[in-house]
Order: sequence, then C-alpha cells, then structure tokens
Amino acid sequence: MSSFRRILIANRGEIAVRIARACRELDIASLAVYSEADRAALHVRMADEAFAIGPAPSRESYLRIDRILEVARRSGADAVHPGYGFLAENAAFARACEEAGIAFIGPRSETIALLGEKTSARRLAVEAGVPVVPGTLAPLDDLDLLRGEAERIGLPIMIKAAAGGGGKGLRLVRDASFLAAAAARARSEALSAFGDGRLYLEKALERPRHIEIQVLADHHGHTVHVFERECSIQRRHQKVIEESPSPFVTPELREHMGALAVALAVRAGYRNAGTLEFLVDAAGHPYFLEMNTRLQVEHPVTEMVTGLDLVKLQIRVAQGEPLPFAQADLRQRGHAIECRVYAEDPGQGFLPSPGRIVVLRAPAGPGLRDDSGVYEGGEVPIHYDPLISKLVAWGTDRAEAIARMRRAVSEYAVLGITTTLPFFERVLRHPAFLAGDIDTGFIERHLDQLRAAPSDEDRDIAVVAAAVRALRDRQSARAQGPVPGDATSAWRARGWRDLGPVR
Amino acid sequence: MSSFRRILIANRGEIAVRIARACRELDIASLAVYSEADRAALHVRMADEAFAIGPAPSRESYLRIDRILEVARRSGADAVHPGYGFLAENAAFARACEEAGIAFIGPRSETIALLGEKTSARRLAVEAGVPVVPGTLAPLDDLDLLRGEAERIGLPIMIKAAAGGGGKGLRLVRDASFLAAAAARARSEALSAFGDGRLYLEKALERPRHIEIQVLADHHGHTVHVFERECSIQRRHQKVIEESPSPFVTPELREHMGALAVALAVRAGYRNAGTLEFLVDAAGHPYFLEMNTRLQVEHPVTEMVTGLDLVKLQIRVAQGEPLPFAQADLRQRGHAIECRVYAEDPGQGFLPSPGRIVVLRAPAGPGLRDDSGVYEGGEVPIHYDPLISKLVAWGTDRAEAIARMRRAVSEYAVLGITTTLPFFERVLRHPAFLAGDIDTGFIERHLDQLRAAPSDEDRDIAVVAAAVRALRDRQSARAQGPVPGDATSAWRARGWRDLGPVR
Amino acid sequence: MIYDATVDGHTVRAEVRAGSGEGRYTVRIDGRPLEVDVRAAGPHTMSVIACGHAHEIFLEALEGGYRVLLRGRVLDVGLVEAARGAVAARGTAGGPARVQAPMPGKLVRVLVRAGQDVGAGQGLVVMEAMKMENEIRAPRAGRVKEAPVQEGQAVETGALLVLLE
Amino acid sequence: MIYDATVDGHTVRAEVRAGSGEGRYTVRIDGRPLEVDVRAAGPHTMSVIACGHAHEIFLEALEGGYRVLLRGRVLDVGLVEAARGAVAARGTAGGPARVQAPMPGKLVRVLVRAGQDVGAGQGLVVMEAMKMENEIRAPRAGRVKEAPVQEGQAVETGALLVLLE
Repeated sequence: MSSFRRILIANRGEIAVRIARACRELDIASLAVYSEADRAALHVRMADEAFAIGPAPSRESYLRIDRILEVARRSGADAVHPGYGFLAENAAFARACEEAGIAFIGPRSETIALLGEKTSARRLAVEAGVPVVPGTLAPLDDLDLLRGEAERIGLPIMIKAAAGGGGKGLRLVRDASFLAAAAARARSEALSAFGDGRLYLEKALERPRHIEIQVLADHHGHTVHVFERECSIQRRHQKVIEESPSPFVTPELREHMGALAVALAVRAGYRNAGTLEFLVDAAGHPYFLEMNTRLQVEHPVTEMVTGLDLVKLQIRVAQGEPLPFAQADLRQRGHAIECRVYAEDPGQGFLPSPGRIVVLRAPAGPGLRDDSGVYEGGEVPIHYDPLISKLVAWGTDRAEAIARMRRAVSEYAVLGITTTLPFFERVLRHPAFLAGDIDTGFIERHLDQLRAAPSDEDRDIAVVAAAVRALRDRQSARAQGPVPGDATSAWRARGWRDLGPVR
Repeated sequence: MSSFRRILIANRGEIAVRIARACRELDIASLAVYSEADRAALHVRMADEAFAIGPAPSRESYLRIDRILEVARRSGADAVHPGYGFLAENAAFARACEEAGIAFIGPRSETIALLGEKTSARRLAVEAGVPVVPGTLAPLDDLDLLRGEAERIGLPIMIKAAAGGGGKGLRLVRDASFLAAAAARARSEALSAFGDGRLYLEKALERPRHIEIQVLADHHGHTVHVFERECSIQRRHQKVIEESPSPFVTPELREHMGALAVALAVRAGYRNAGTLEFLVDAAGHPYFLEMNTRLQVEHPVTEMVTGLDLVKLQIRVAQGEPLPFAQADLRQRGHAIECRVYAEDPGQGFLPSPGRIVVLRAPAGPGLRDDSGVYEGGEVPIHYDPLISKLVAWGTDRAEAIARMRRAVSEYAVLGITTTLPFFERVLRHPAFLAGDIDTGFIERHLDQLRAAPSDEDRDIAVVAAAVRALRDRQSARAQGPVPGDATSAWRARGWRDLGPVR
Repeated sequence: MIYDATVDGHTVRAEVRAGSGEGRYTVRIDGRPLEVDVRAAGPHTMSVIACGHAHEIFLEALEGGYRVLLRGRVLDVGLVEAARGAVAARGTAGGPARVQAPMPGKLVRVLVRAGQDVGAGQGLVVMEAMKMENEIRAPRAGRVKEAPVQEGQAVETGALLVLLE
Repeated sequence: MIYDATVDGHTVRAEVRAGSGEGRYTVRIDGRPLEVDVRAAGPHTMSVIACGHAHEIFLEALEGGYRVLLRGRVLDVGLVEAARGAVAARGTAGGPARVQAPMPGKLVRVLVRAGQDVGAGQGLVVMEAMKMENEIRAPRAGRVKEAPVQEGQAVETGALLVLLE
C-alpha cells in the first residue's frame, strides 16, 4: 500500500477541476496538463502545478501518450488520473503508465483492452450469465458482412463502434436503404475518435430505458455495486439528464441488476470504479450494453444519494486501500438529478456553440452542486467536448429534486455562448418527465413541446429591458463624446443570426 | 389547513435569498421588501415581487411593523416569513400579523413574548426540569441591585440583555471594578438593538461549549428534536463556525439534551422551528441558556446532516401540515461545518468592513453549499449585519468536512471588502480545532496563532503578481495615450491603510 | 427613443423615456404604457421592477439588439431605431435560403452539388466540430444554386455552405 | 520597471521585464530571478505559472499597490517606483500615532480628552457600525494630543479620531 503525494490529471475541463478538488481535499498535489488553447483554462488555475503538452488539437496534446508520460516522469508524479474521454479507456496508455511505474487510477490495462473492445465485452457478459442485446459478438470490418448480419438481426438496428463510447460512431438505422450511408458515417466518426473504425450491430429495442450500475472493486477481492443511474434522457445518443434512483427501478430490479453487474465485474477481474450500462425494456428486462472502465460524467448523482466521493475512492483503491464499506453498508438517500450544461444550441439540433463566456452566474443554496470547468470571461474552445458544467440537484424525493433543479436552472445565467439550460427549463416541466415516463426516445419524441414559445409577459419584459439598456448605452456613449459611426455600433459583440441583417 | 400562494419575506441579505429559494421550489410567490440602500440587493433580484419600505436605517424600514404589514396587505400576502434578526423575535410583529389574518411563519406571539424575555424563559426551564446556568431569574433595571446580585453569584459573570440575542448587549466581567462600565455599555447596546435596556446576570462557566438543539413542532401535537449544533467558535460572543454533530456530544448526551429540549418546547406550547441554546461544561453537563424562537443563521448544518429543508418545513408547519416524520425517522449522516463569511477585518478586532465587492468567486464542487446574499459589483451597506454568506461543507466524517472546508476557503475569492475568510483558513489548520478541543474562548485564546505570517513563497508570488500587473497597467495606460498625473493614479480604489502614505 | 423591437418573430413598437426619479422609465409597447424601475447590477445584469413584479435580467449585446436572459429563458430582441425607417423584412420567407455554418469547424463531407434538387431535411454537408460529426440539413425543399465549399475545408461561423433557390 | 515592494512588513526590490513569448516575464526579487508565465483571466484574475507551480491569483488595485489573494491568503503589496527614490519610512515607529476610523459609523462615546495619558489597549472611543458597538483602542501607550471628535458625530473611514504623541 502506497500513499500518493502527486497525481497527474491527464484531462481538461470540468473533470480535471473535479479531480484537482479531490486531490486538494486529500492533501495530494494535483498536476495539470494543458494544450495551447487551454493555458488560461480553469483546470490550470485550480491545479497545484501545470505543464504544457502541445497544440490545441487533442491528437497533438491530450491524446499524446508520450508527452503526458514524459511530464509525469519529469514532474515526479506517483499516479495518473485519466478522467473520462481522451485516454481514459486507452489500454496502451494504462500499460505505458504501468511500465513506467506510475499508478494508473483505473483498472489494469488488460481489463481495459478486454472490456474496451465492445464485442469481447459482450462475449464476457454471455459467459458470466449476463443477458446482452441481440446482435453481433465480433467486430465487423466489411460492409457486405454488416449488411448480412443486419438482415439476420432485423431492423431497426444500432450500428456501433467496437472501440466506442460516448455516443461517437453510433447510428440508428430504421430503413435498410440508409444502412450503407450510416455505416460509412459511423466508421468515419469512430476512426476519427478512436483510431479504430470497426463496427458491430445491436438490435434496437423499442423505447428502451438506459440504466447503468456503478461498481467499485478494490485489490483485496471486494466488489460492490453502488446502485443505479437512470440515463434515458439523451440527444444524439449522448446523455443530457441523469438521475438516481431510477423512477422505474424497483428494489427487486435494483438487486437483480446490481448482482449482474458485480458478477460481470468479478468475472473480468475488475479493479477500481467502473460502470455497466444496460438497456431495460418495458417489461423490466435488463440487457447489458457495455462496461465503461473509468469514471462516468454522471458520477455526482451517485455521490449525492450515497454520500460517497467516488474520485477519492478511486484514488484510495489505486493506493491499495481496501474499500471502507461492504455492500450492506451502502444506502440510497433521497433523489439526485444531473443536467449536463453543454455549449450547444438545442434550437439548431444541439450544434456546438463555442466562444467567450460573457456572463456566468451559477446557482447556489440548498441541495445543489455545480461541477463547472469554465469561468466568466473564459473561452470555450472549439477543439474539445462542449460540456461546460454539470448541475446536480438533490431532494428528499424525486419531486423535490426536480423542483430544486428547476429553481437552479432559473438562477443559472450564461451569456456569450448558447447552452442547453433553456432546454432543461422545458424538459423539467414536461408532464412525461414529471411522471417518470422516459426512455431514450424522449427528446426526439417531444422535441416540439420542448421548444415552447415565450409568454407575452416574457416578451414584454425582454423588450423593456433591451429598450432601456439601449437608451442607457446611447446616453453613456454620448456622455463619452462623439462615437465613430452610430450608437448601435457599440452593440456589436457577435453574429445576430436569428434575425438576419435588420438594417 | 391552507396552502400559501404568496409569502412576504420581512428580511434582507442571505436569509431573504434563502427563503425566496424555498418559495420558488414550493411554487409559492416570494415578496421581497427593501430599504433605499437595498434597491439593487440580491434578495430583491431573486424575489418574484419587491416593494420599497423606507430609508436605509433599519428603524425606518426593516423594523417598521406598520409599513411591512401595509405591504403584506396591499400585495395580498398569505404569510410572512421573518427570517432571523430584525422582527423575527418581535412578539408585537407576530401579533400584528395574527390580527391582520396573515400567517406568521413561526411560533405564536405569546410564545415569542414568553421566551423572548430571557428571564421568563429561564423560569420556564426551571419549571420544566431543565437545568439553567446559575444567575438571576428576573430582569434587573438598577445598577446597585445588579452589583449585589453579581456578588451573590460570584465573578466571573456574564451581563446579558433580557430582550437579547445575537451577542448584542452582552458583556463578560472578570473584575468587579469593570462591572459598572460593562453594564452601562450592555444597557446602551441593548437599548439600541432591542429598545429594552433591562439586563440579567449569569455565572460565567469555565471554558464552556456552546451547543444548541434544533426543535420542530407542528400544530397537531408533535414535537421532535433534530439533533445538535456545536457553536463554540465565537468572536465578540457571536458564532463564526458551527458544526453538526458536535465532536464532544456522545449518543447519550445527544439523547439527554434532545429530551430536555423537547420537554421545554412542549411546556412552552411551542410551534414551528426553534432552537434551545445550552452551555455544556467540561464534565458534559448541559445548562439551558435561552431559546431562539425563529430560524437560526446556522440551520444549514442541520439540513446537510439530516437531509431536511428546515425553511420548507417551517412553511409547511405554518400551513397546518403535520410533520412528515417522527423522532425515530430522523438520522444524522456524516458531518457538516459552516463558516460565516463576514465583511469584517479579523486583523482589527473583527471591525465591520462594508463597501463594494470588486471580486466574488464562490467555491463549488462536491459537498459544498454557499448561501450568499451578495454579488460581484454589489455593495455591502454599513447599515446592516455584516454577514455576506454562509459557507457549508459536508463530509462522511469530521476530518473530510474540515478538509473540504479548507479546500472551499482556498477557492473563495472576495476582494473590495475585507472578510473573515483568511481567518478561517488558519482556524481550519489549528491543531486544537482539528482535535475538536474547542470552547467559547477558542478564538481569544489562540488569536496570535490565528494571525500566522505568510510564507516566503507566498510573499514572492504576491510581489511577482503585483509587479507584473503594475507593468501591464502601465503599458495599457500608455497605449491609451497620455494619462493625467502618473500611471499609478489609476490604482486608486480605496484607502491603503496598512502601509500609510508611501510616497 | 422609439424602437421597432423584434422578439420571437413578433415586432412591436417600443417607446422608452426616462421618468422622474433614479432608474424610472416609461416604456410604451405598441402604445401600452409600462412604468418600470430599473437598476444595473453589473455590466450585464439588471433588476427590473414593473408593477411590483421583480425581474432579474442578464443582457448581452448582439449586433442589432440584445440577448435577454429571464430566469432560464433566453429571448433575442432585435432593435431598430424607428426614426431610421421600418424593420427590414425577414429574409427567409420566399427568396433564396442561405444555409450557413452554425459554428466554426471542418467540412468532412459535402453531400450536394449545384443544380441538385433537395428535399426538406435532406443532409447537405457534414461538419466536424467539438469531436462530433454534425449533419447540416436543408431548411426547406429547393434546388441547390451554389455550394461554394470543399471537403476538408475549415469554415467560420456564418460561412455560406449552400444557397438554395 | 523596478519597484520597491513592501509586503507584510518586508521591503524587497522587484525588477520586472517582459520576456520572449506571450505572457512571459522575468521578475528579479532582490536579484533572484524568477521566470514566470502570466495569463489574465478577467479584470481581477490571473494565472501565474512559476517553475511548474500554478497559482490562481485575484488582485485588487489599492492606492499605492495591490491587494493579492492567493488561495485564501490575502497579502497587501505596496509598490513604489524605485526611480522615484527610496521607500518612504513607515510612519508608525517613533512619531505621533494617528488613530483613524476603520469604517464609517457613529461615535457613541469618546472616552479620552486631550492631555490625558493612556495605556496600550485602552479604549479611546466607541463607534457604532453595522448594529454593533465597537471600542477603538490605543495602539500603544502615549498622551492624547488631539481628540477632534464628538459623541453622536458620524465619521467616514480614515477620519482622525485621536492623535497620540
């Protein structure tokens, strides 16, 4: 058992900040790495030490195993925390750390390789007696083969990246005529994201729920599950709202899914924190999808209902400490919901909206947690994932958690970039969401209702605010003497795209 | 049982914001009142409606029962929440609300009168079999009488305001020759704060702990206690750090004090939320001090360990709902600590430091809660209590809560005014605090160590930052053309008092 | 001042005049008068009290107007000084449709060419931005007049991708 | 630029020069060179990396210097351009001591009068501010030279309360 003194965080954004906070609480020095685009990023400000690793594109910085390891060696890091994304599920990176004698905070490299290849994970599940979604058990590299398998399984079908994760390289196909195009797109995205274009197929279930189980395993033979997270609210196959407990999961289903998750983790010889993703059909049957061999974006909902700090537990397990609890000691208390605040425009199909943050006021007060990676005046770069913050609300029950989250969203102010916050405001009022009647098709199905028009009073107040502000800007511009052009030139800040050129 | 639709918040600052947040989560309209100094205050921005009630001094605004009731009537408020301070323990205000048919969110006016007069509360405790600190059981209005009683009880002695609370009108006397002066000062302060200069005496215990019990009572005969808060870290007899559970309280003492608190509350016919303050001596004997017939400043530590929302419960009880739990349902989970962030200068005996907030960056991430009443660019007025925010950290145990609070204090940035934050940074590292070896004399006893000198590295980095900034300011001033006077004139912001005139 | 204010597709006439007292204004919206009390709370924040109702507002200057954030709801308000003439007609109704890059990024695929007929919702180009491939689709049916972009090309926000007629 | 920088009672000579590359500076503190990489992150915030160590710094301009906030620790740095001559001697050592109002407030009691001898820590005046009575005490023993204030008087920050000699 060793005690880490210095942990290198091989990531950026909110998760790097999250890990730096855990290090500070444990009195461990946090070592940040940054690309040229991130010199002034929040994760650099929050760390104890910081090292440049290359140009803005991730391939030249955050994905450069050689450079990150060189920094780790040079700076005397005892351990590396990979966060999620980037190198978090890269077996070669974990192996390089192992070989350099630097602890990788996660499972062993061979476990990552075994579970990272999604079809071998599916075969392992079958061996462990865990049901999987019908589909292919080996990766496909050939379009004709893929077409044949698709016919065998039957449409609708999901095309997935064998090396995949995070919704990348994933396509739903309902119509055979779109199969080839969708497969080509998926392969191209998978190649770009993972450097591996191989695909596999899964039967698309009707209105499935996406429910996952968090597991923790130490190096002393103890494996526990830390209950479920409901992740059915997705756009473009990426989660946007998660909660725990799931409003759908009964105590019996929870116990059943927890046992399946532990069985698979034990069979895989799993160590540290990991998550087993399941689809659950309307009848309540779970089907294993894949295992994420790292911290999940949505880990805070589990933390808020269990009181555990999963990042600190990851570090402690990696230090060789036994888990400080048994399965029977774990309890869920109340209900937690997370909204992922993305720099995206829901009005334009969730297209990314990078840029400079002009206003940032996070909500506060009882029952809230904001895990942010940005700050007012800072830049959201085009190069990386557009997640700027995770907002989590806790309540004694689901209704209180939702009411609190609504309150939080109404307090959260972000200007300069477009975010998913106004979209959440409407999801959180939707009757189907309030009833817990959600599945992975929720957003697509209700998209029109989620674009509700503003009320007359809102329009009036917006006009009043804008008109008074315009008058004041004009007056203060005059007070400062003649202005080149007219008063409105001072307004220019960024493109006014909805209205087009008005003058 | 009625359901409130509109609640008037007869307060300002962080507690008004706290109550407005609870109203928003309950879908009840929040009605703010504001003095002329508070038009742009955060509590006005956060409310649904807002009404002016007079000039800046509290006597002409927040203490004006007539004006506040007029606003309540005119705006159709169903209920009034008084917060703490101002009119919260003013029986006349509660009575005026009752007479106007507006629910007062708190106990009945006669209960406030009974317990607000501290000597009648002491007599009630004696009747209920609750031990009290030795002292006078009736208010004293005469200096000679007071001197005689002091001799009878024996020095050291506490002089207290019979109408008191919040540390106002309170003096510790160790030497008989200071008795007269201290009594005069206490009376003057009590007159100014409460309009009632009557005093009483209590024997000053040696190194007592200040521990309080939260109670809740509904209108259906149910009274429960919600465990203790340890409030021994005080300056000028006002709490600055509170925590729950108390590191000193055993399960037996907790049960004993809880039973005493419930007994007294039941005897008083208490309704809604209240707090019984006790001194506990080194042997673990509790002595009742007084009962606060309102929400406490430090209520969040109880909320974080129990999961309850005390403000919402206050509202529900006032609506006539029964408490949704019994004593046996309540559990403490983990540990919570609160630091009261005051606009005060600990280096100058905690003198108030009002002014404009130039920088405000609150901490965030796991296990924290910041209940603030201010914002960046806003003004902390001279007229009111200098509490700007309450920072609360939760952990699975006391050590984690302290580590998290240290992390939080290191993230909390306030400039423009002087705050108690740097002082907390040092308290949270003090060995006696870490060991839980605290009593009401902690700050006074350790004051020198709590003024630790900065490290050489800190001094270097501060000089580097200031010098680079000065160079940059100079360059940007030049780039903007000739500046009247010299470049340093741009630095002027407020008095530079530590160094005196340097040029 | 008199403005033509456009918000969510509605255009109204807004006349704003300073009243007596700090922060007091009268705003007439299509003639309806609103008495408001406005206080700035920072460069982008204001507190507006109108008939007792309190509004916390965040504003961002845009070209030709402001983005207004009202407790979680975002409204873009276009303002034109009425003295300068009527509001320009919105361009999207009948004429050619300009499909512009909604963000900076790289074009990984151009799916149409000039002269081709496309249906509403049909994919026009695929852009990569923030590690995702995003398909930009036709806002309505029409014929591609121009597609002045090439695969592999980097484009900025607002760059013309496809002109439909 | 060369400054005499005073922090926590220590005065050092700080020579700052822009280096090559964005945000690069060399700062010599009493001759010791420090290579730093400085990036502004807003009007009052900067990130400083010095020898790998990352510092998040908030700054506020004061008259004659800056207040620097370093992760919960506050340091006031006085700066004098060295070209203008040596640092002025600190005034508190031997000469008269000016006891000033530390905040705005009302004087409820004046406890001393001119000519009176006082001990260190003895109460001089009682001020009411923010609803509390605060006793202002003598920083050292001495004789009251002036006490130009009256009970009931309102004073601003920095107003002279008592001059000790």
